[in-house]
Amino acid sequence: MADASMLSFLPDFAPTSAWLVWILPFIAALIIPAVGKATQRGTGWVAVGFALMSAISAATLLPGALEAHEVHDQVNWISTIGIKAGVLADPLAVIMANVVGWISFLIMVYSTGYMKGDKDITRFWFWMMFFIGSMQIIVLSDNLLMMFFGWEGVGLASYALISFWYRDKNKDHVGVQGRTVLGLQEYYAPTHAGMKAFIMTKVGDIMMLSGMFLIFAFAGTFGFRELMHDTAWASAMQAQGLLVPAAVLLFGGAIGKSAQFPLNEWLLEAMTGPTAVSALIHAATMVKAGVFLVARIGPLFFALAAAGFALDQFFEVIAWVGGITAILLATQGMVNPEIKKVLAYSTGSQIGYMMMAMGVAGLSHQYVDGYTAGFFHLISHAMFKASLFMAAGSLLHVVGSRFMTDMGGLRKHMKKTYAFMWAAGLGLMGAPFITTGFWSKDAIFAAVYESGNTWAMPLFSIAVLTAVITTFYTTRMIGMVFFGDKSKHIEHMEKEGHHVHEASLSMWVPYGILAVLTIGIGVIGLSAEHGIHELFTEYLGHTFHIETEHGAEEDNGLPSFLAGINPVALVASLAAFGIGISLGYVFYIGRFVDPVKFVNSNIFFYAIHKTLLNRWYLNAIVYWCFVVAPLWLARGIWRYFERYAIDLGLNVGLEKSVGWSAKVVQKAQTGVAQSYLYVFGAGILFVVLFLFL
Amino acid sequence: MIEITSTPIILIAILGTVGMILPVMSVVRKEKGSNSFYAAIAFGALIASIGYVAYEVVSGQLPPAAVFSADVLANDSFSGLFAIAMLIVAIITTAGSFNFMRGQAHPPVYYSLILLSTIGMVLVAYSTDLVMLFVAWELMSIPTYVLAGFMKKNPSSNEAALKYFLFGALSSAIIIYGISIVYGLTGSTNIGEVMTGLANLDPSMMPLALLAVGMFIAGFGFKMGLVPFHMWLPDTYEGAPPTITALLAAGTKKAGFAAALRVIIMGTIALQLDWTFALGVIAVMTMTVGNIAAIMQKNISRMLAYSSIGHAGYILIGLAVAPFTSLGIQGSLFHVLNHSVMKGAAFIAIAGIVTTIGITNIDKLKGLGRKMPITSLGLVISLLALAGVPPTAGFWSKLLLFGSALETGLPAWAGWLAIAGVLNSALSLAYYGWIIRKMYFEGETEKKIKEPKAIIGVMIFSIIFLVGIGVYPDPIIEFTKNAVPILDNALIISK
Amino acid sequence: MTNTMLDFVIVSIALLAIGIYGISVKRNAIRMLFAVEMIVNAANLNLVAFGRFLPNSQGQTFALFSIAIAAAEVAVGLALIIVAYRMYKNVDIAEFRSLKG
Amino acid sequence: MADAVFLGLAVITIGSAIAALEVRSLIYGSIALMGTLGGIAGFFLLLDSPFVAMFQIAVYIGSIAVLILFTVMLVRRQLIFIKIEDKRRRYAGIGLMLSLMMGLGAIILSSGIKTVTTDEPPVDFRAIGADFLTYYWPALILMGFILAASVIGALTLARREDLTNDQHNA
Amino acid sequence: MEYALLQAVFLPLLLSPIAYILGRKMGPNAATWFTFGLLLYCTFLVIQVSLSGSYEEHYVWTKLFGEFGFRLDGLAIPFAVIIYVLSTVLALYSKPYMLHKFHEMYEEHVHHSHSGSGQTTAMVESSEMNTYVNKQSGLYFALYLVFAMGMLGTVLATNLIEFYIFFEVMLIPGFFLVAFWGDGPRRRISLMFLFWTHVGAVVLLLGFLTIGLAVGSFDFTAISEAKIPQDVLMLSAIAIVLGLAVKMAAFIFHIWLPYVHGAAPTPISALLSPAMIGIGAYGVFRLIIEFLPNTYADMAIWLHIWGLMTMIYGGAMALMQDDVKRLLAYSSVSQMGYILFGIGSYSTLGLAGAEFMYVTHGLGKALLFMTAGVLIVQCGTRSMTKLGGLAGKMPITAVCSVIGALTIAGVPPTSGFMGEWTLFAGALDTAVKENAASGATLRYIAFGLGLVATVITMSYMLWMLKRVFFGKLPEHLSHVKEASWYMTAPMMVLAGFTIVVGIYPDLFFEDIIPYMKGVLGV
Repeated sequence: MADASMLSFLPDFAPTSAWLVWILPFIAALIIPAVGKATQRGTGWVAVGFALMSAISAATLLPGALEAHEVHDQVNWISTIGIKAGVLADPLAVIMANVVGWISFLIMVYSTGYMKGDKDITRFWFWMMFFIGSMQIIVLSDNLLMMFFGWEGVGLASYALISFWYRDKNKDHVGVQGRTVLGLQEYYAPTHAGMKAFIMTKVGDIMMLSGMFLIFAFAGTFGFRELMHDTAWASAMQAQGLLVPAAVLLFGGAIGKSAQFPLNEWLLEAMTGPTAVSALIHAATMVKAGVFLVARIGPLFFALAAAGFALDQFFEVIAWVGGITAILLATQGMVNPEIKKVLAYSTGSQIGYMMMAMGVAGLSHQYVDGYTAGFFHLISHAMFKASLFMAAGSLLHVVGSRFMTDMGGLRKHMKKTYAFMWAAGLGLMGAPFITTGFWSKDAIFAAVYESGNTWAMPLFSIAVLTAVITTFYTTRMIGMVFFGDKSKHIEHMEKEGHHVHEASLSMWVPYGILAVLTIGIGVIGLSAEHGIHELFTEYLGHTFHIETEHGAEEDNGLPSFLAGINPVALVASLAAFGIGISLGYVFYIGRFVDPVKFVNSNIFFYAIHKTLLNRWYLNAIVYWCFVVAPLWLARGIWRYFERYAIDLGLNVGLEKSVGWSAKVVQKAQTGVAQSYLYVFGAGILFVVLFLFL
Repeated sequence: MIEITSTPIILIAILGTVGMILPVMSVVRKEKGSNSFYAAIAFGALIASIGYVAYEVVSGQLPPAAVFSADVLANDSFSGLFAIAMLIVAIITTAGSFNFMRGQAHPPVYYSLILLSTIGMVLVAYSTDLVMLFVAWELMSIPTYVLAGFMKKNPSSNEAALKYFLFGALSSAIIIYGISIVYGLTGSTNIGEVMTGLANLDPSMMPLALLAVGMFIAGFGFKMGLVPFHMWLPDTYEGAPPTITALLAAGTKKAGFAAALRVIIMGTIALQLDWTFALGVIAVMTMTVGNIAAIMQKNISRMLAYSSIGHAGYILIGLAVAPFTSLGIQGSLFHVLNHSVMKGAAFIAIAGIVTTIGITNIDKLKGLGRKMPITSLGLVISLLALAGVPPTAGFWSKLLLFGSALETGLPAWAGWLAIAGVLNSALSLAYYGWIIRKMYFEGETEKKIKEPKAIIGVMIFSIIFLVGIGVYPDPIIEFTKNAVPILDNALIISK
Repeated sequence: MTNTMLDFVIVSIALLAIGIYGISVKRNAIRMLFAVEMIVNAANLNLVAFGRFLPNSQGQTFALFSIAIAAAEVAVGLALIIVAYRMYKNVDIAEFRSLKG
Repeated sequence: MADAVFLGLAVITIGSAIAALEVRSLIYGSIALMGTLGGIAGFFLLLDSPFVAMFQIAVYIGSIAVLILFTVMLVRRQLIFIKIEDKRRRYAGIGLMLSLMMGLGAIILSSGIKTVTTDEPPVDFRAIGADFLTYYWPALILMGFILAASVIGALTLARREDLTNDQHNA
Repeated sequence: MEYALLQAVFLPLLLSPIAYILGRKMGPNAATWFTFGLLLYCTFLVIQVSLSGSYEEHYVWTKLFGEFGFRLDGLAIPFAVIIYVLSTVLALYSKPYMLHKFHEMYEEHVHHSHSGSGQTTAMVESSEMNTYVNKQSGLYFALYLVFAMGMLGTVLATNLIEFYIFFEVMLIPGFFLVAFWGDGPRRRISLMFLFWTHVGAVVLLLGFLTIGLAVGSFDFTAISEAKIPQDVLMLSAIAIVLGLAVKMAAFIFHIWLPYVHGAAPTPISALLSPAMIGIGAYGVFRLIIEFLPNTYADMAIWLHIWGLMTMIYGGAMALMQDDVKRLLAYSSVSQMGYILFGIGSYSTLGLAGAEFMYVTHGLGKALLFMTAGVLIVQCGTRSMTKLGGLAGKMPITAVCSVIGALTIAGVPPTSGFMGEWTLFAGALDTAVKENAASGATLRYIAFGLGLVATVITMSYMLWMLKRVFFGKLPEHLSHVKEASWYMTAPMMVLAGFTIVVGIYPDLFFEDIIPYMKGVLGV
């Protein structure tokens, strides 16, 4: 379908490569078990090879995509219902596919080192490839139903990988053993965590399904392009007042997958998986799927909003969910002792940013700005978060503990990791001007600030506050891990002869690359953002017929690539970075104030710290309401209704009552002939009289 | 006048002659223990009779059951059907007695009484005159009083016979009473004339007619085992020799239905009464009491006795809806035929069990499936057929019966008959299943023992009959359709 | 005829009721036989009475049949009672209750 | 209206019926039964059916009642005089009897039967013979079978096996 | 293919004595392979016939009750195919499981009868045991064939009475199979099974009779063309639905199911649970939706709500179970609720989804029961508290079990998802239409709660997997091995099948959707 202008003399291979992007990982997944039978080591190479091939075929789509070409190829699928499967490689999808493909590839390379020697390695590769393939389905599918296949595939893979170490050894748990919140232990085994992730995201999934079905009920199709093509369905839904609910429900899927409030709690326990998995989940696949969903359906709703449909509530929901999540998770990240969990909180919080951006994009009618900002942040976050996770994985690998309190002073031993972590960490903090994180976050600030909506200022303040906290906890993390003295744990290890050393080549290279990229692209970040902005402007305009107002940019009088910069946002962002890093420096790098003493110095701080450490009690409340209470209810029903009322009533009771009446009848049969004859005589009278009635 | 070659006369001739000759022969021969000899003669006579009837049925010489003739006996499909059913029962009983009577006293008398009683049973169905019917009824009953008490040394046999006799005597007196009233109202004893007489009855005489119907229900209901006239039945069935119980349960009981169909139904159709509701109530009571009482029984004969009370209730469904649909009587006839075979076979199986291992307690039937495989199989098939499990013959007749109660155009209560019937037959599975469970699922170490050949024969016959009809019921359904009496239009209640 | 049919029928009903009373109360088997005979006679009376008032001969014919049959029945009944008496040395029907339930 | 003869017969019949059931001695009871049967025979005569009346006397009083009497004689002496009865059953029986009488009586009284009278001449009893031999002949044959069966059956039952065996052996 | 369906139905019945004799004379192997081969041939017949779309056979039977026929149309094909495919693969699976069971029972039996008596030599005992096992396996496979045949006959019947007969015929072997080789108080439970389902069946029969007599014929063709008087309709429809609800184990009537499916020998559970009780759903489709469309329109909402209650209730009860098989049994209750829910949805998609649920439930639940069987054979227990961490010990079983669980939970790419989404999409479709028409929100609520039930489903499934296959491996299971190929190969076949169907549902939708459209007159 793409009219390849440059390569028109060649056969059109773009559709094929678009298909291949997601089919290749599945092929790999299929052959890996077979290979694993023969050689376990070989599976890694197969996986990495296929991941590379998939990434390459994604890359081949790039040239076309940068020209805003669109590849749309369909095959019959469920022809009886008129549903087709297809790939839709528009710029959005292609960029995403590349992000996913390449970052996954790097993570796969990293995994060859990280998972070396694990006896279940075949299974690991299988699921990793399954994971990537599913994610690519989400990215490239042209309709909601097929996307849902990938969607659940991702959930399934995350379930399998989070509980990868299914033997539930103590070292694979997360949380602190014995610590209870509201009477419930917050200490989770991998298998538990996997279940939790799968079921909690399932809640989001069913919301998404309801949204899909609502739209399907009116439109009769799941296809993104078909939905765009004829919007009569939207009018019909609006008339019934179902448009906003459907959109919000659809967004519910994103809430679940992206661990947004209120379905955020699974993300932390997901840290039980191997770190490579966490990296994949947080950087490239799972949680990004939610943002991608919003990015995928966003333009459709922008277009509808532009066409006069009242969708503000929908966008407000997105923005606010993003905002709340951003601050909620960021605050918790400040206090958690487990390195991966800190990163996980950070992920949720960052995703909140993206959601916020997408939401305000809809609110502001400056669709492209917010949209671009959110998506750009997705890309930059993918890079630095993958890098951070992999680095954290190296730390875990080396130190053998997930607690930051067990680390400390590692900067001398793991120089490369130290450096890369700083680089990526700066990206997360949004260090001014040199990191991608800065530019993308700044774009979000700008978009939020400029949205001109009632909610603009509250959201903006939340965003800035979150940025302060983000900087603080990132500094804290780096400070706790690399600065200060060696922890008792490390001293103990060294006594036993284990020396702390740098991670192996296959491990540090991938996160090195990503860390370098974070800085590298950061340097040209503004123009990169501008490029994406341009691309998306064209994309939205071309495909969705959304006219972008260029008012704000032209007023600045700055060069076009600087047009997106908003001074207020810039200042806020700089200030946030400054405040955050200084606080972090005081507590964790310079170590002028002992954080523990600081917290304990004041009942107020103590209470806050405890609340944050207890995850705002949200996790416990969720468990009480949705696990403990239903189970309790079910047990009650089981004990008193099923076993007594029904079982006793229907099975035993029926039996007994029949037996009882049998006894009565038998009693009447006394064996005395006179009685019988008496009954006979009475019977005559009875029958005769009965006939008269 | 009656032609000398009509079926009933031939049957009287064959069976009566043989029946009378047997005791004489015993006096002449003065031999002991030659049970098989007499049995064979009786058996031969019965086979000849059934052959004759079957020949007439198959060759289509019997007219469809129709208007009542002016004679005392009619020769139509209705009576043909009953004749076949009764003769099958008699044959089964005789065959079962080959072994059962071995070593017992007075075999010639025994067989002669069976033959005489058979004449009675058959002629009840052939009668079209109340006097004839009554005489045949008594000919059927009196020998069975003796037969029930035939085990003179056995107290329970005697007790059973006494109870049976008292009830029988009382009920025949009641029947005469009923007949006397009907006679008084119409001036005739011929059923055909009675019908017309009743149809044109002076309204002021209606209470008397109702009294007569009530008396008939009580009198014939005793034999059928309708509640509340059923109480003798379990005691007698338990106490009487099992072969005779087969005769009672499968044969005389069906004669009760033949009489009821001839007299109660036809008469009351003519009376245009709303009497069917009473029959419906009795039907429900009968099947419920029968099935419920059967559940806790320990003695297999007694259990089957209660089960046959239950079945009387099912058959009565067909009678209760008879004025509204011909399907009802068709179902009743079909079930009568099936029930004769199933119950007959079941009791003969028990006779076989009693003669070989002397057990009637259900709990002691453990492992019978291994001890006596063919007998057990026959018993199981009979029980399943009684429970109405497809594909056995019992299923189809129950189907017709319950179906008839659900036909459109029936009074509102008819549907409840079907519901009651269906629930009862589900309930009945519980105790049939209980026996099967004991025979097959428990006691796993028993060794096989020799089964009496005659009983094996009966079992094989019943299995073939029940399953064969179960698989391909059409001929019998058609036959029963023919056998449904076609009434004068004037007599049928307009729907 | 000076008597109406009703008179005979009423006697017959009374005899029937007495018979049923007898058969359902008396424990002596022979007395129960008495009661049965009363009912049969009540029926016979009915038959003959109806036959007279119709008038018709069939009533009488039937009454004759009925009498004969009653004789046969009584013979069998007495035989059974005698067998029972030999076994139990008793004719109390209420004592014969081994079959029940 | 009923005449005196009828009333007398009715009193004899009903009275002796009650006596037959209630008299202490079985022997007197049997004799009372004869009274009842005789009363019925009287009614038959009153109904212009002498043939049936004769038959009634011959068969019932002549054979059945005598048969019963002999049976009574056969049983042990104390059994003849013992009268054991359940009080409750007795009252229930009387209740049943009365309700039967009233119920059935009410039915009969409510019907048109009370107006039935006849002035026609009685049936010639030769018609009975004609009936027997023409219309009812199959029934007559069966009647024969019944009697035969009852005789065979009764004899077989009543026969004392031990005695016959002795005779055989002798 | 003349007589193809006649063969497919009656060959197993007629040849079941041969299976018995083979078992007795030549042992379980011969009987297994004979059964397998025979069923394979019959499955092949069914599939080949079904490829041609609609297909019918008719034979003369009775005048009153109509003719004896077989019909394979869009509705029957998925049922027929699943029934025979399951029967075929489970025949193989039966061998090791039943051998295990026979041995266990023999020990019990020997222990029982020889307790106290002198010692018998091992030689004698082993030969005795062989004859015992041969006998038992012959009987088992003979009954198995009849059971399979009864189920197929029911879905192919073209006549109400024929339907009923097959409906009952499958009961009897089922009863014996449970009674002979069940676990626990097997005789009592088998009687319970017989009693409940028989009660259901006879109530069904009442409905049949009412309809048939009102129409004057029991043939499906005649019924679908006839006009049935209104007063008869509702009554008979209620009777039919109640009768079938007992079979389907809908809420309140479900009480027999956990006992029976828990106690039945596992291959039979795997047939009973998905294939047999689902036939209740077939009945609703055929008898209510196709023949009594107006009544169906009236009662759809009640079925919808009943289905909803069943699915939530079954799921909640499944959460409470410790016994794997009982859990699966309750899960079946819940799944039948889904089907009922779909039936109540009153839309093409919903109905198609409901029927598709039969397919997927058939595959998924059979897989899970087979897993349970493997656990019983290999671990000797089915209490989940005594299990755990088995994934490493029996990877194939674990994988198949996970696939089965996902199928039940409706996770793509298993077939479960295809059933579920169509079902719910259809339900929502009707909800929207009804809301637009009358402002009713009941169906919205039902839809929402239905989705909640899917979460419950997922919870108990995952929890089961966690307790059985994941977590710490208990000491006493450290020597557990993977099951034999007889057991794992059929599981893999089914696992593959569910994924193929999940990815390419047109395999079945091709038949189902046109049929459902036709039925609803869309």
